[in-house]
Amino acid sequence: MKNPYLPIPMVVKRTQIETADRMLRTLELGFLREEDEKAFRFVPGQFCELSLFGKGEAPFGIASSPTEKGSLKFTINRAGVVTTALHQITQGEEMGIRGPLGNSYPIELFQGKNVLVIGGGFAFTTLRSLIIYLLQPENRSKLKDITVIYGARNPGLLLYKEELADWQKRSDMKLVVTVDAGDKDWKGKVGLVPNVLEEVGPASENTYAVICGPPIMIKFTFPKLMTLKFPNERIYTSLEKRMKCGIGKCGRCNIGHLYVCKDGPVFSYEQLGKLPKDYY
Amino acid sequence: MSLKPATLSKKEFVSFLKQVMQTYDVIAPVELAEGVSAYRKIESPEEVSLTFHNTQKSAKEGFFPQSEVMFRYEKEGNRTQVTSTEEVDRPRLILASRPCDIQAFSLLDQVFSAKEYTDVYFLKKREMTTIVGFACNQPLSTCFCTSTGGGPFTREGSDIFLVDLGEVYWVEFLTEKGKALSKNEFLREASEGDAARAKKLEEEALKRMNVPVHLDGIETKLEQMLENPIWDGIHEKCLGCGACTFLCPTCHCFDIADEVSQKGGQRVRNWDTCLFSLYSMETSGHNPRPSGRERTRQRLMHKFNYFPKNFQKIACVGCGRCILYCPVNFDIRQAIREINEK
Amino acid sequence: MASSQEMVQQKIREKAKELLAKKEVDLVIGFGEGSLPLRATPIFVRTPEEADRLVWNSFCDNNLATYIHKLSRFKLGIVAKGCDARSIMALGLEKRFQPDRIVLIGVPCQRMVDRRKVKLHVHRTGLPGNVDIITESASLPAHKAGHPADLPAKKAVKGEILRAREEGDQLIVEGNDFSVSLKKDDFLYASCKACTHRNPIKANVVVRDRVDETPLTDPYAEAKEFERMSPEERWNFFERESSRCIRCYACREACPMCYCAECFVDSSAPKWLEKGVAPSDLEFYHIVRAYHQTGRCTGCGACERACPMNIRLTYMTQKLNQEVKDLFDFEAGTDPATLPPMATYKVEDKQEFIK
Amino acid sequence: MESVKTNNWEPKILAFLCNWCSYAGADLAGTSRIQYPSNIRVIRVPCSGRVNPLFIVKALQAGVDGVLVSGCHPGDCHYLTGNYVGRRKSATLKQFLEYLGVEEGRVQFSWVSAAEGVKFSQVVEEVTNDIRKLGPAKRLVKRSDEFGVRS
Repeated sequence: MKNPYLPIPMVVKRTQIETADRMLRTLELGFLREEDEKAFRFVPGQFCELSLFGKGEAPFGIASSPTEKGSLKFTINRAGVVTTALHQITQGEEMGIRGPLGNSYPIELFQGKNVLVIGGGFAFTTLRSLIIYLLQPENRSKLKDITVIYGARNPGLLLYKEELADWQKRSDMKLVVTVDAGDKDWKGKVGLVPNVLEEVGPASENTYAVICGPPIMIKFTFPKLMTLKFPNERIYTSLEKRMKCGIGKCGRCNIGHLYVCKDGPVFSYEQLGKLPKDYY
Repeated sequence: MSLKPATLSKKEFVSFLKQVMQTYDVIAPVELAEGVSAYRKIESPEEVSLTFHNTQKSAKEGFFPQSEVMFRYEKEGNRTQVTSTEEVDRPRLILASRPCDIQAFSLLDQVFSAKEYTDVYFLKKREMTTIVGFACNQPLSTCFCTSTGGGPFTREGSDIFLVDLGEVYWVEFLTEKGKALSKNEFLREASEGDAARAKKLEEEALKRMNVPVHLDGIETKLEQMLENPIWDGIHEKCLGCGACTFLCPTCHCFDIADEVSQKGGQRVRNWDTCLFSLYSMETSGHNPRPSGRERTRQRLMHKFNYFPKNFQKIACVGCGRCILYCPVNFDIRQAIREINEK
Repeated sequence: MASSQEMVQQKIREKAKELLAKKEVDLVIGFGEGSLPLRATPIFVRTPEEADRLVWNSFCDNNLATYIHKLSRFKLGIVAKGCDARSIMALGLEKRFQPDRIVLIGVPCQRMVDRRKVKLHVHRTGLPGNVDIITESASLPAHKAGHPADLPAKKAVKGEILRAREEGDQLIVEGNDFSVSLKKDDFLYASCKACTHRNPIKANVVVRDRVDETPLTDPYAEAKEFERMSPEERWNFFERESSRCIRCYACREACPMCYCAECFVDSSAPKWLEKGVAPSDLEFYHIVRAYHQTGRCTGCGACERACPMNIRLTYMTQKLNQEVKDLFDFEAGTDPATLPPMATYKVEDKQEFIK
Repeated sequence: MESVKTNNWEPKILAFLCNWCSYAGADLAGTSRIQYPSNIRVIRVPCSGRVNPLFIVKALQAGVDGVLVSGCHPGDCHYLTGNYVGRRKSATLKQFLEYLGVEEGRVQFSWVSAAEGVKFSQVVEEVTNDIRKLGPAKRLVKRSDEFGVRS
């Protein structure tokens, strides 16, 4: 019997502060044991419990793509006890992870379709994983258009600036980055994600939409997707809930009879529509 | 091939148990204070007290203790040595668990062994444990196990089954695990008369279970009731303590926390309950279940709708503990009635 | 002939109807018929018609003031015994509600029956069919904690209590195979016996004549009894009682004075204690929970009554009440004008204990 | 085992010292080269009134053998009344802990001004001696291996 509560030992390979407010920090973790690395197979959208001995565990979406071998990336918003400690951990220190946990984005459904990715704030983590995965040549060839709309409150709060710059230059995808309020150096778009979506107006035919962001963004973006005639079964989102075990035992992350940790975190709006409105 | 039932004289109970304890760690009802009992690993047979209607804390503690170390860790420089505590080295025996609690074990099995992930802490104990069921000669008026698929003399799930016949216990061996105990030298062959007495007690006990609680179709009924105004009223007197859920044999929610000691520490899981606001509170301060209304609803929906959806059985075994010990007399039977009447 | 209690019940209903009909309150919190013998249950009455569900008997043992916190946005009518009224006044001093938004339907209290004492009395002779097997060959732990030693010792009845009713000063308790009449006074809560404020203070309306407030025991009887033990015995007692704690926090939730937005046990930073059942954590919880009531506890006993594990708690709070009375001449919830003692000071406060 | 330990045992005492008086008093004792036992570990607090009784109980649980709370003399509080309010907490907590069976002397209180380096050393001396007599704290102390039901 495998013990799903025992963390896999990892080492911090690199750390990076992502945002101007220093609240978001990306950890790049490497495996300490080769067998763990071999066994660790994941798909974008899955998450891990990051485990710090003496502090506890907290769940984070995997921000790196399965195509980026050798390490895993997690971006951590400093909020509570565990996340504060994760902001203090330094390169070379050891820690643990449990995972990969949960389901993933329905990548197999995307074959031959357009993909629209809408992200807001620091919920962009697993979307980074998804985008990089989809852009890998072998995967890219199976897809039609890729459109990414990403918004943050201000330019300083945008994540993954290197990747954004890279994607901006690519011809095989369309990236629209927007901020709620620009600053003197900001040359890009200013506007809220729902409005930018309307402006970009991607076709809903043959398109899957993946949307992750703060509840307020989701609340206003969803109706716009409706206006654009996206059917519920082709809109996916990733939910967040307080979690502990990550494997559907400890109870707290349920929405109706489903557990966000085990049956999610990715749900289609069709699924959510059938569940109790207990998730916001 | 089933073994013949035996009897055990109460005068020899202590000697019987001493012999059992040579092989097994025994977890048995212990009276913690007068009228208050719970299952504890015993050090001597004298600790056992079988004079309860039902214990306050349920026998689930035998597999799922209120606090349980999952692993210990020790830090040496940059390295951390982790030692899991999942292994169970000695066979265990849960003595005198009421049939309701035993029925609950089978529900907990579903959760902890659910296919994707196995909860080794629960399952290893479960595998290593022999269960001695204990018939309820005198079900209480708050008992409704016959409405939840059980009964005061239900043998299902027991490896051995005891009936209190007054001077002696009637002992049935139901499984291979149970038969291992049949060689205990203090067991005597049962007589026809003993069998008749056990049968009579069973009939009498069943007769006492005369107030059914209607649970047929409750899952479907609740399906449409998430936003029903019924929840505004049902929760109102609930104080939001965890007494009902902590005493409940089927409740199984837990929290995981690290406890630090000087050299290292341990990762521990502790029972938790959906009735605490902290249970679903997110770090941001946002709580998807902000008030007693949502939390009480969660408790009842989980028992009677969500759990059956996942495991085809309701998560209630009719033991009546939540009714007996609620500080404000929240009666789950009344809640069920109200739901049915909607 | 209607008993005095029935008349009280009638008056409570009338008053509740009137308050609701005139819309002077949005709801009345009172007691309804319990689903179990020896019990009443809190109910929330919103229409005059529903007011007939209100009952009054010697099982109305909850302190209803604890519901104020989640209902303070409404105009409330509250059926209040002496202790409930004290809690409400104490909460008023702590500004937990707008003074003009609570109407007290005061009930001078006849003292409440401790259902556990009644049950234990019945239980003590053992259950038919489940005859005690152990006590003959070995004895239970010498000191059986959990209940005061002042129970009537006579052997009475067996089995489960199915019905209970009051007749004057008697309590008629019945099961399938027994019916017994008990003297109510022998089965009262210790906190009720010690109570010196049975008449609700500052009630807007009082539904029965004043009762004589002479207590049946010393007002600090439990504390004094406890203090007769040696420090070692006292600690052992405390340790044993705390060890049964299951961290359900029924004591905290039942207490009207426990309303911190974040209780110290729930704080994660700093984490004052672990969430498990390690004995020292349980002891830590019980010391701080009780101590936090210093100068605020009204001695209602709600904490102890709520405990599903029968942990004795009021011997602790009673001691704190005694300290506060001795040192600061204060009794919580009896004086609407004086600040709680821990929120103020006097220059001449005792300080011999300070080096 | 216990007695062997007791031979080399030195009490660990946690002292909550008011920043404005006792802490400076301790400083003065130090700069004046007045000797006092090294058994105390100091936590500087803004006022003796800041000492939440919870801190004291927590300290005992964490395994200190004694606690000293020291603040300004009556009338000298930097915040005018903090020490008066603290005094009430101290009085009630001390009695309560002793009532529950915590040994008298485990938790002590003093007034020490910034000018009283000598008094500070005397207080620490006395408190240390008292606690040494009491022996290692056992009640309420969380053992590092403690878990579940204490047998």
